[in-house]
Amino acid sequence: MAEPTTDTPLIAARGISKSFAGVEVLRDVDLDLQRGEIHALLGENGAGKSTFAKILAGVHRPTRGTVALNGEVVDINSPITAQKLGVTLIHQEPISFPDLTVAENLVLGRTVGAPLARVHWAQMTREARQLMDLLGVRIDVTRPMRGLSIADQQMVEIARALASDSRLIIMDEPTAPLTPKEVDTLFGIARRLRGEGRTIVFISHRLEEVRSLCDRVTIFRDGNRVATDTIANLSDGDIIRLMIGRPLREYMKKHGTTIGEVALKIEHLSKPGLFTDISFDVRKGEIVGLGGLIGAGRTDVARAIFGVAPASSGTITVNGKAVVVTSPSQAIDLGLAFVPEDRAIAGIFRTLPVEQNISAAVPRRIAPGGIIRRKVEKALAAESVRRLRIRLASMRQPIGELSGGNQQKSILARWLLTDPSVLILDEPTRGIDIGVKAEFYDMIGELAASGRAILLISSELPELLALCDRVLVMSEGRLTANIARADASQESIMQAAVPRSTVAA
Amino acid sequence: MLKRTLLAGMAALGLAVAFSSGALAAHDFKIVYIGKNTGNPYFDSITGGFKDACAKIGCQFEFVAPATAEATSQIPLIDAQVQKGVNVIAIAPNSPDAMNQALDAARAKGILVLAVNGDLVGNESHRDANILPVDFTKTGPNQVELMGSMIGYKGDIAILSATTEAPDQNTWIAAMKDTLAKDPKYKDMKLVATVYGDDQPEKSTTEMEGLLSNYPNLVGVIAPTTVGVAAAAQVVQQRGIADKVHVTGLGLPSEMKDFIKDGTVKAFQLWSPYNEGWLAAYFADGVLNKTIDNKVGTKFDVPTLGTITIGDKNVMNTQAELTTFDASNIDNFNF
Amino acid sequence: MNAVKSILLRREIGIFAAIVVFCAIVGIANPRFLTTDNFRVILLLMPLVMVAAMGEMLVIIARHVDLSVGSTLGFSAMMTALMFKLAPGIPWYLGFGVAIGIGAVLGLINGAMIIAFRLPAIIVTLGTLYLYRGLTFIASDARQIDRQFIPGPLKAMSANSPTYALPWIVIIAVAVVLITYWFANHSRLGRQVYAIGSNPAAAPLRGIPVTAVTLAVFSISGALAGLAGIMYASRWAFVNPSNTGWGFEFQVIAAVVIGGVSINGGVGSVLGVVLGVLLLSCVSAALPLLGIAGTVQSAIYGLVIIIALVIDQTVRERGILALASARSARP
Amino acid sequence: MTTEPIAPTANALDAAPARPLWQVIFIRPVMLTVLLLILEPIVASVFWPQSLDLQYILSTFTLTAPLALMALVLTLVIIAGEIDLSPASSMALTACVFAAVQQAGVPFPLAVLICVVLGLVLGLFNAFLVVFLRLPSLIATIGTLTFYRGLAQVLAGDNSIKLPEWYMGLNLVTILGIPVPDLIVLVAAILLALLLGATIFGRQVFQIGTNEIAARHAGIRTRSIKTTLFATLGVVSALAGMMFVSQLGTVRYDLGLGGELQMVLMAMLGGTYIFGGRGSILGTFLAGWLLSIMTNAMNTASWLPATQFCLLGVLLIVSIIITNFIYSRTQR
Repeated sequence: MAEPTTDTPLIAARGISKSFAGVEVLRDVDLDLQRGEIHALLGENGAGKSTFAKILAGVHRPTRGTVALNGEVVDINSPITAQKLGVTLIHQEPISFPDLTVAENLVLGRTVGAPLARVHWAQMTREARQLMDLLGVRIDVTRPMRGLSIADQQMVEIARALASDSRLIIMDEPTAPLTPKEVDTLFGIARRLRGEGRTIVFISHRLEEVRSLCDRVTIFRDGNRVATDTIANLSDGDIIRLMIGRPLREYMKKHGTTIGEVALKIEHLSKPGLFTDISFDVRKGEIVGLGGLIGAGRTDVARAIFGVAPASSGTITVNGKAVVVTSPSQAIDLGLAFVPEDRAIAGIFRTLPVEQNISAAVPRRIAPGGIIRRKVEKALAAESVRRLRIRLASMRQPIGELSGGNQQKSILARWLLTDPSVLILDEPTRGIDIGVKAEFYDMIGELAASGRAILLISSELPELLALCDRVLVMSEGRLTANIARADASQESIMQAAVPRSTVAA
Repeated sequence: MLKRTLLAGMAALGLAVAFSSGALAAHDFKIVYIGKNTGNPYFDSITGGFKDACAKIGCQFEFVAPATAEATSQIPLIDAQVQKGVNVIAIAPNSPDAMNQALDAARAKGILVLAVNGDLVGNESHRDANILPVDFTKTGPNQVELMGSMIGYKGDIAILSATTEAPDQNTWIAAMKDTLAKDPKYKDMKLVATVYGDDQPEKSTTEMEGLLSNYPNLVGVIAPTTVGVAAAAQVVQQRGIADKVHVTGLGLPSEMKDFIKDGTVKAFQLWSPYNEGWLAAYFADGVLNKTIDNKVGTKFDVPTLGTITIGDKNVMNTQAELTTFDASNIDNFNF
Repeated sequence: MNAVKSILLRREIGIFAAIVVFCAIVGIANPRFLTTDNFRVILLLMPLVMVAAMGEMLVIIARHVDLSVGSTLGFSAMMTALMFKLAPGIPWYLGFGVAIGIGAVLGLINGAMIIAFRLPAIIVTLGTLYLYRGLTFIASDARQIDRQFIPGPLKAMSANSPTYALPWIVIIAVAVVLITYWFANHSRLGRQVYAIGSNPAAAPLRGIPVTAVTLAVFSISGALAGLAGIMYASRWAFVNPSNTGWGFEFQVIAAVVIGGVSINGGVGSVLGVVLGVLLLSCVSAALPLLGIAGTVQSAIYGLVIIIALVIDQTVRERGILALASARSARP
Repeated sequence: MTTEPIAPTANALDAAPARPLWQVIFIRPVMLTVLLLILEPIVASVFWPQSLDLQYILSTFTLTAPLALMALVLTLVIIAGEIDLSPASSMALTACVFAAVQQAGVPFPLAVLICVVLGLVLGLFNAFLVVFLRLPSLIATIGTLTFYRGLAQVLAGDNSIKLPEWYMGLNLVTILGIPVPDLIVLVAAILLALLLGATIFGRQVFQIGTNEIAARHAGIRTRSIKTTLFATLGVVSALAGMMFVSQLGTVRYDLGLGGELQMVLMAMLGGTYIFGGRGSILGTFLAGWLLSIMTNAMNTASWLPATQFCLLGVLLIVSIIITNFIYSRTQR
């Protein structure tokens, strides 16, 4: 390849567009990445930054547009090619091979070596140890990955990226599960790599991190690149405005609601390895937020309450009567509803008609005596579609053909049909576009206003701050804070979210 | 009640077809032989007999067989042949009874049904006649005598048979036991075990190995089944104990040649499967043309075989004796 | 320290214990079971299953399964035998090349269809189980190839006459085991097989050439089945279109699963599979000595497969819990 | 089928346009079977006209009927995202027991009861392995496939067990000229089609097969439904066995040996999606007839049975490929 001159950027992306299932998630993104810079990608969930990163790493291929490396247009058609070109991606959720040792996970997939080349265990282990020492992590590299904490898996992930001497390292929210100490080490290394003239793309939600580490920021919104500038030139206000288009509060108006008696009461709920001694309550008409870092155990608590994965000890009280929930069907009968975090996995029946997706949780209403009454079902579904303004071409088209936002609306519709008294929403606005988000916030408000108790799990601090009457915070499986709306702030929540064990350290 | 409707139906059909079959041109009839399963070398030579006979007689012959010897596997083939309107179905039954209904249906259509090599033991009423290679009552004694001659009428012997069910094998084994018990000539020969190799080479081999370890003083093994005798011979050959343990039984020359040549097996016996086919074809021709009255006691002549007598239960055999194969004559046979 | 390894180790010790206990019981019932004589019998029962099981092990570790090994064995054996019959002059050792080659091709076809159309291996190989069997019939015109067409030296390879310390086919099996051990534990490709089975979704993101590895694994499985095919010709000195390799896949899968190879992929060791094969061979060698009819054999195989599956599941679940609770050291 | 849009017609970002009606109707895997069902007679009429006699077709289908009966229920199991390879074996086992106990003098009604209960037990054991121990059903039922037939062999050895004379010949009883076994399959098909299409149970079977986790979250009792399906298949295998032995008048452990392939084949040919969530009873029903008719043709043509093996194997793979292809195209 031509000898790169210093002024040609390492990466020059031009007109990158990407659509999934006919839904466009990236639109004509142009972006230059210079050698030896740490470049932050900011934006709300679903703004397209992760998709862009994955395109650079060869995980996705762009629908349109080109990527030039050192001024040469390259086709990054697979992760293998990406590695050959010196591009490494640290995934948001660390991926690993649970049955293989940590050391193996570090070297696996290195593109060097013939298929029958010998694996030098001793040498491999030695190198692995060195890397771990470098990162200041104490992990026995000869143990299998299975059972490592998310944080440790993330560190292995980072170590892997360092081991492969890549020219471009993309870190997709690497710090989410890390302790401040680990974050410092990571940043130290990142700076050193920059010193070596390597380029780092850093994706994060935490502005302070971005400020302390990055040289330049690019902000995505709604699949578009809305701004690229040196960090110094942008105030936090600017950044947030750029991220969400308009200042948050505007449309997140809180409906004045009267808060009634306790609808859901949790006492000393525990499940070994996931969460311990969780106690809180949610009142009628109240929106209680549940914040924390990824892997803090928030979703596990929700799953336990709803009976998907029942807790091993502790009591649950619904509308005043103590219950033992062992299955979702039972939870539904008790008047609970749960909109799960991952729509595709736990929510929709992708290939089935929208109407069947909406009516899924109310068999008795659509099929008294076991025989399905098509008219009743149609009516219910049509009503929901109208009420939640679900936009579709036909009630009978597979829900998979709908946009993320409308899929999520359909799931919400499913639960509203059960007329729940307690509604648990797990990251309800993840990966849906900004306009629909606004609608969701309004709906959640209305639901509370109609006297339902709502438990809102969210990683988006602004969301929690704007919507919730109270914010609970979990960290490493424990409840670490219960903050009233008045005292809730991004800082107070983060403070509680960061693992205790390490604050001392 | 059910049965009655069935019978009535068959009677009607029977009449109808009786005429047509009566009206068919002298020797130009279709005969099909349904073997136990494909890939079974034994049937190649029976088929040979059918072919040659039909060539002489002028009838058309076809051989079909299912892929596996599973009990019901021959039924669709029978149905299909009936549907094609063959005149004679000769079959080596995979089960003594599973085919009854299909065969009845065939006979109701005026088709002549012959069991060739192996009979529908206990269900003789479902076929017109049974053609066997030899007089099976003699097989047992002949085998014992051959064994005796090899081991000097002295020592422990065992039997390695096919499946526990196989009707012919069982008649022979019974006869062997009987002979050993009654005839003083064999008083020093002791039958210590009878095992079954399911006509699977692997199983037969492990059973043979089992015999050898269980009965150290074993001097002879009779395997009245082609698969078994080959397996037994191979074990003896590989252990190099041919001088100590003598193997004989009913085998195919093509499979046993090597063992005879290297002395692993001194001699074994078999009838001529070829003649079975030959006889069956001529018998069928005779019956269809009313020259043979298919009744017990009827005598008729068949080229090269001489006079054949229809015995009890319409069973007949080629009137030949078992052939004994040894180094002197093995090369003259190619089946 | 290394929990998964130790679990597996415990697992292998378990199988070994099972073998010892079994042999002891049978030995008491019939002392002749413990003679060197009978040891040879067991030894000669193992090679074919052993060789094929090594291939099946890799396939299952990669979170697939190959039901067509029996038919692959049959087809390659038949083609080799046909070659010997039609071209008697041909050097006998060429048979190995032919059998292995044909096997590899059949395996490759399995892999190709699984990859190309993203089909579950079990259905594809269920189809080819019948397809390859059918081709065997057609190729041989449904005729058995008799022993006089099998070259003498080839037959001699499985002769266990006292003049041989160990029959050749046993030595071949041992060699295959050793090579497989090296391949699975010390070759790059081998480790990639484990990786794919351990987390198929992550494999491509890690730059593991999933397609190539999968094709390789199925080709190896096929090739080894082919090798087992010519070993069959050597052992039984005939090849029959319907008998040869019929139902063989159940023995092989049984051996592998008993050996502690996880059907959920990623876990499994050569040692375990070797013990699995040994256990099965002891069982089938014991039956005649105990005067038990051969008809119980398939029932025993089926039962053993189920038990092994259940153990595998429970052991793994307990193992994961143990690991999950054993959190790694943090500063 | 398609209702007029309720919401203002969606733009690209909200939802892809619905598929045109003709596609919904015609572009579906079962069409492969229909096509073959139309083609076969045409081809046969040229080469093997004898195979086209209606009486012959009806009477030979009685041999396929037991497998077809089980295949119909198997279809539900596959739609629910599982599979069961053991029914043919449990049919053999239950049938052997059925005959054995009657020979031992057990009165007929009791024998039927024993047989059905045994079938239920065998089905529940599969459910235990798959639903509660969470073993992959493909492998688990390969185990029970071997085990159940093995038990039959232990019970009956190589001997065939006779049934009472009067019990024989169900296939010779005809209603409107159609043999009873064929009618049984027809009726079963209609009932199951209704169950699958018109009841909430059928709906939930589809939902489980499409996305089990989502189904569980939606309060659908996935485990009990799957257990029901396996149990039903067990019972039906017992019934199929009783039907089959009435035609044979005798039973041996190898009854329906290798039938699992044909059953899976019927389901696949009928357009049931191997990964669950899609499929139809009609498809399996038609595929059953198609197989029977094709086998007839090949038998009357005296084709080497091996060629039939090849055809079955190829058909299986081809039908899956086509099914997968169509579904991957019609679902976005």
